[in-house]
Amino acid sequence: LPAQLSAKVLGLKRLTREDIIGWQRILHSAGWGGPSWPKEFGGTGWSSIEQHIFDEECSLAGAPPIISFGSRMVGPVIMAFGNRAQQEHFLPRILNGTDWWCQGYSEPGAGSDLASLTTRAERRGSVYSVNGQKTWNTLGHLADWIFCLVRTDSEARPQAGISFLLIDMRTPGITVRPIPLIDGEHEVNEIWFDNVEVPIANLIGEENKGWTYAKYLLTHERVNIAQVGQARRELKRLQQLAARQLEGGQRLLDNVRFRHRLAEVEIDLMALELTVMRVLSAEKKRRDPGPESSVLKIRGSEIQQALSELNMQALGHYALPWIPTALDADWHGSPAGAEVWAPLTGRYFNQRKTSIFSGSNEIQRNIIAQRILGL
Amino acid sequence: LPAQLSAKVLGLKRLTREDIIGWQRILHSAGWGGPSWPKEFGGTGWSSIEQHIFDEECSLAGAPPIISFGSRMVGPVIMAFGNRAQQEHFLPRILNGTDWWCQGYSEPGAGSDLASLTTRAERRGSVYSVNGQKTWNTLGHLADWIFCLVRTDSEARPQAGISFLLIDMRTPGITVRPIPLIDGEHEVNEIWFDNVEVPIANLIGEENKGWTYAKYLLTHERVNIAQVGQARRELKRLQQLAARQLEGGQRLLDNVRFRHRLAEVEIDLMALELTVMRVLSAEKKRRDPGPESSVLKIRGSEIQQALSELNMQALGHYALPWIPTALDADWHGSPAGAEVWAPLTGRYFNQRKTSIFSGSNEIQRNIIAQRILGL
Amino acid sequence: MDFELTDEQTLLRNSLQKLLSAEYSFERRQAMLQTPFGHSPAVWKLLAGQGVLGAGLPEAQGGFGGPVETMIVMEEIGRALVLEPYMSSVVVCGGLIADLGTEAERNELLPRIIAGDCCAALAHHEADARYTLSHVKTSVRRQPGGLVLNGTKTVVQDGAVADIVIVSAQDDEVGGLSLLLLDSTTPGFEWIRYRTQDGRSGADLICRDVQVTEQHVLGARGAGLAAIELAVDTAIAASCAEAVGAMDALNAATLEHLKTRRQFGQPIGRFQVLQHRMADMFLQATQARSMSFLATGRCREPDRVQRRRALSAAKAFIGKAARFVGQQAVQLHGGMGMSAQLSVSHYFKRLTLINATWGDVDHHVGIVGDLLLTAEQ
Amino acid sequence: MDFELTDEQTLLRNSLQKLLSAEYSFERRQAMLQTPFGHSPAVWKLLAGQGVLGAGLPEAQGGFGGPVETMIVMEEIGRALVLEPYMSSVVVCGGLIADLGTEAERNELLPRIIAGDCCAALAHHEADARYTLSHVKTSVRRQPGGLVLNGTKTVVQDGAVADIVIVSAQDDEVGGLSLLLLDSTTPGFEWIRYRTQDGRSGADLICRDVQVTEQHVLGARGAGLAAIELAVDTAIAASCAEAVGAMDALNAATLEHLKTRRQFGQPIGRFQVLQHRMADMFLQATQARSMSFLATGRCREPDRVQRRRALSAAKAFIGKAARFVGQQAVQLHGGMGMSAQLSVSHYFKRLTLINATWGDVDHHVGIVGDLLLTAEQ
Repeated sequence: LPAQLSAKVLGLKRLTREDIIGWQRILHSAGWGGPSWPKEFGGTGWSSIEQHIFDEECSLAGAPPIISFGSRMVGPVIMAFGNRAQQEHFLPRILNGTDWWCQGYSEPGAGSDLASLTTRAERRGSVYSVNGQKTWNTLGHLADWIFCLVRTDSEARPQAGISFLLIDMRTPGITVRPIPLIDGEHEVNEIWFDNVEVPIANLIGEENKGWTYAKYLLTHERVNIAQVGQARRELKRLQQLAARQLEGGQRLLDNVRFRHRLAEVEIDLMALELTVMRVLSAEKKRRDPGPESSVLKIRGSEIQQALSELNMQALGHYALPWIPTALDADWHGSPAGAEVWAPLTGRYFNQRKTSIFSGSNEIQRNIIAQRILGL
Repeated sequence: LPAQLSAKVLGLKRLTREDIIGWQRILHSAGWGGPSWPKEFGGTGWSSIEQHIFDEECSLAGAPPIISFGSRMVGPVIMAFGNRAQQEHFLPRILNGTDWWCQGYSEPGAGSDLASLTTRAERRGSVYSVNGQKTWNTLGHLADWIFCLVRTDSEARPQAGISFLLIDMRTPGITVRPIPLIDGEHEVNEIWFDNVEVPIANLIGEENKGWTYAKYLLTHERVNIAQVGQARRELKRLQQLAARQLEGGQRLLDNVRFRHRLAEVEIDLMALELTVMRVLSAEKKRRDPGPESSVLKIRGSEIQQALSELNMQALGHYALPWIPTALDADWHGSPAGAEVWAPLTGRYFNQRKTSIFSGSNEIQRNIIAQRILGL
Repeated sequence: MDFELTDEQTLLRNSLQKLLSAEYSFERRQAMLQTPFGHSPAVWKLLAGQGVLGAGLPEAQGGFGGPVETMIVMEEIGRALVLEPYMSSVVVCGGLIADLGTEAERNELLPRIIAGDCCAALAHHEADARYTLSHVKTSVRRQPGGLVLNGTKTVVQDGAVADIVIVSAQDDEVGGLSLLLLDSTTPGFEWIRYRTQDGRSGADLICRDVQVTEQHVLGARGAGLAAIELAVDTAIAASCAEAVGAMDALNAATLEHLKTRRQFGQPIGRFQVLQHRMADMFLQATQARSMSFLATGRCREPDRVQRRRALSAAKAFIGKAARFVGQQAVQLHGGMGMSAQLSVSHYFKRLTLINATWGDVDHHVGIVGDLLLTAEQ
Repeated sequence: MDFELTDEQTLLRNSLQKLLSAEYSFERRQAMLQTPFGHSPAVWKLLAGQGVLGAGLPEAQGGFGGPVETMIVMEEIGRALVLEPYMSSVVVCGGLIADLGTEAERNELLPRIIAGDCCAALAHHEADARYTLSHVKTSVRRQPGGLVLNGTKTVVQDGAVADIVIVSAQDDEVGGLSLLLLDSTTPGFEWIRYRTQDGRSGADLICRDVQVTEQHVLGARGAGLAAIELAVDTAIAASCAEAVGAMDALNAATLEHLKTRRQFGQPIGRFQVLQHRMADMFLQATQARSMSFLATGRCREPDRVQRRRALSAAKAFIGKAARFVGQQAVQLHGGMGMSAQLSVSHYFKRLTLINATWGDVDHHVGIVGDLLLTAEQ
């Protein structure tokens, strides 16, 4: 892990495509390109607990995020449901950083209620012709490929007519337009498909079975969802900040009320960490932790949000200035010190997404009530 | 207000029937027997704001509670829907403390969903024969009369077949059995009706229109529901307690975290007090504050609960002992000081009822969402 | 306390609402966010034209009304998310000049402020003070031929668009704080101007051997802290009103979203969990409005303890309410709440920044708690 | 940390569950609440008969296992709301005697405790200490012919049924605290016995010129505070397990209520707001269980800072969780939650009292916060 790169990550600076791809290449050359993949597909073959430890260490050391859409999402789907040709073509390219994947699920009319999606793919000889609009697409402007849920049968009941398609982002007819976000950064997009031709070979599994694959994917991703390593990192930042920020000349850390807030979030994080370990430990037996992942998603997002809020709160008036250039790695401008504090308020705003995306916390509580508690 | 009586109230001692009736007699002889009643029925004719100030002053001074089932509940119903004979008979007896009223609404199968009640009254000549069971009846063991919702038409849709009956508690066939409560005190009862004969003259208004009268009553009672005076009293107790309780030799009041808790509840109470005043001020124009009373009910109960919890928390280990005799007015036993702290844990347990009774806070939030917000 | 507005006050509210809905739609505001500092001289002149910039200032210099009028204006500013430096120019600096200025100073400056010809800002906060008003290291010292000012002020709100600035400094000669009323182009000033997260402006102000004279001192030398405290309390009341206006608008937008957005075959407002959430947002906003009345009614209260308790309680309560309403409005909007193209994220950002200004929730809860010690002794 | 139980541990759990469901039903327990102090010698003997009273105590004296076994037993005690003085007798005093006692003391007392022939209690807290363990004013002083003990101990848990008592006192001669192991009938003791809110017993103990000798001192003189801290941490871990058992049972009862209680024509568990509330109760209990494992795993940790952080974090987290689960279980049961005839109110009361014992949430959050200062320096 290059020191310059980890400094960017720990400093909450903007990362370039090269930063992230570069890290994937480094991991790949060390044999760690697929920490969650079985050995037969070029992965490490690690147990869940080993993966968890690896993820935590990476986070704490300031490694860039892995492009999870490839490694943790479409990768496992291709392994489970793709054909031999798809596996041989796509999987190595994910491992070695050749292909950056993004996800085409949400639509303007289909957010939490994904099954009501309307982007359609019509079969025309050896291709599907895809038309429609996807939204809340993360980092698609950097991506080489997109995996999409598309409607291939509009007669069937909502879940039954959906297929899982892999689409090259360079195909003519695709338009990517940024959605300006609350923190002023470019992270998500709208994507239009206008008669986009996709070879039938890029269909995963069977036509109209896409919902099954998507559901598999939703429950496959679970432990990393708690983002414990990242939270540890933010807690450390917060403690350092509280020791440095002054309040009428006194350290903020010496403010009893603020220290209570620090302690509360630290305790919550301990409880989450241990619960992750318990889920992983149970997984040794059962393999599928199932709906407990909702517990991890809810608490993980709430703790991330609490931490980002406290980091902002620690700034006092410095929460106000918006200095987007200070998010660049090499910035040393004025006001002095902004390279440290400038990212924090934007991060607070940005982290509100964690309770909305990947199944809102309301949906997660529905899942707990219905699937675990049987209500 | 006799000093001995206010000392009992402020000390959270057990009150006797005589304490409460006696206070009503004192008020009556001062012309204040019906602070919320119009002059034509012997009340004070006060505006809502005057009533509110009177209630607050009474609470702060340590006056016993008014028997609200008579004064604030059945009284207004009799005024609005009773006939002349009922008004002339019952209303003066409420004012002068002759009749203690209680309420017969809830049933084992009908709590929040009151309209599903099954106690039935069948007409037999000049009487109704009442059969069924009421529950969560407050202080019925002290009462002379009970007002009941009973089913007089089992064919109609649930709300349409209900009548409003006044029943003398001494009528044969009535059995009152205490429900032992969480704090060990006797406050609520189950009441059985076994062929209880009630003169038709005791029907309020028209048969099968009882639901309308009950709804009128539910929205009539509103400002006092916030219990602001009582909360002020408990806040004062809490401040005194925090200044007296020691923590490793230091005053609990000097504990920054505890002081923050005190301040938070004080601020919440200020907001509630001002909101009560705003509702009352708007009432001058509109007369009916309507669903805003749900806001007062929710916040009033939450603040009462927070105060009772902090009073208990202030005790530390003294929250543990259960010394029911220390709730008697003349008790001076051991452990020393128990006359001060012994009531507080029981009160915390008891106050959990405030978010359940009189329309649970969940029902109140439904009302806000539906009636105010139109959801 | 009276909760009813007079006819004149209702007229002020209505005409301002009308002006802003005509001239300051969300789309117009989006365009203004593209300007360097959000401030639009045209809008500013429009407000001046309606007389709005005189609210709360003395009639002798063309102002009118008092704290209630300020509350009315600020509530509409909050509702329309107006980016203009009203708070700094009119409420804080206008108020300080009205309170402390000589007849000559008032006659010179207030009419210009009221006419929208001059924007003012207060440079008081410093890096290590956080919300402690008394913590000032900037100093003004005697030197041959006058006084010299040195120090660094941080996060001067609306500082990037200010024509004049009031700087607080430790006055070594007399003890205590003095306030200096200076032109923003005074030699020795270095301004570090920036945008704030909500699209307004701020600045750090570095003062290096700034030559001033006693003529520049606003009010009595050494008496600046009490004046700042009073000005900040006026600002807190105004902030509370702004937050109430913003919450009102945000709740209305969220309610509309709940009624129109459909998922799983029905409006999402049919889900009980969202109903209760919305009920709580309403409940918070209702009480916040009560507390805004309290802050307005008490912000000029001479009894310092009463004023302190009321203003800190109001700021703390409204801070909590604004946090809850803001976060939940974003949550209930789902992904759309994260988009800069809808107003909801802008309201959320503004409410967040109001919270971080003039003392946050913990700061003011702490003050109310500390007053218990005083009361108790 | 291992989250899996061994086969022996699973057997312990199962046999204890079986015993308690057969012999300690809610109805039986209701009858025991009518006895003066909740303690039933018959039940106590039954537990002894199954060997349960030896959990966590040394094998040499007939005990078995360690903190995990204590956790298993306490969780079942919580689940069945057992009123017996297990915590005081076995966990706290049994543990202190095992840690500090001489071979002779251990051989004399532990077999009696394990056989259920002797109940013990710890008299440590004092009126003005709150949760500060070091605040002890009771003193033991040298006098001709031995030592003399004076002072008042308050809220001695299970004190009304104790046969022996361990009293802590400032030892003026050597400095620091000493622990005295005494018969509860020792001359000079005045016991003020009472019920506790949860149906167990407590007592204040007034010591007036109690004549003792150095033979009565448990462990080294002056070394009592560290021993008390370790014993209290063991007790905290046991409390956490008890709370987890109680929350588990309470959540199960509430879930059952949601599924069976009908209002408005459907089970109330169909209402989304109640579903989410129940989901949060489950979520809290799930995490509380994780923290109970942590407390159990760390309660004998020699590194004081690590132990302190883990145990205080667990107690604080479980205290919050227990408060939420308890209050909401009552709320979701409606009026029935207020009735003493259903188990829900009894679980709520017990959870409330666990919270007030061995330090409440604020106390332990404060400790975790203070450790940040140490870590940081």
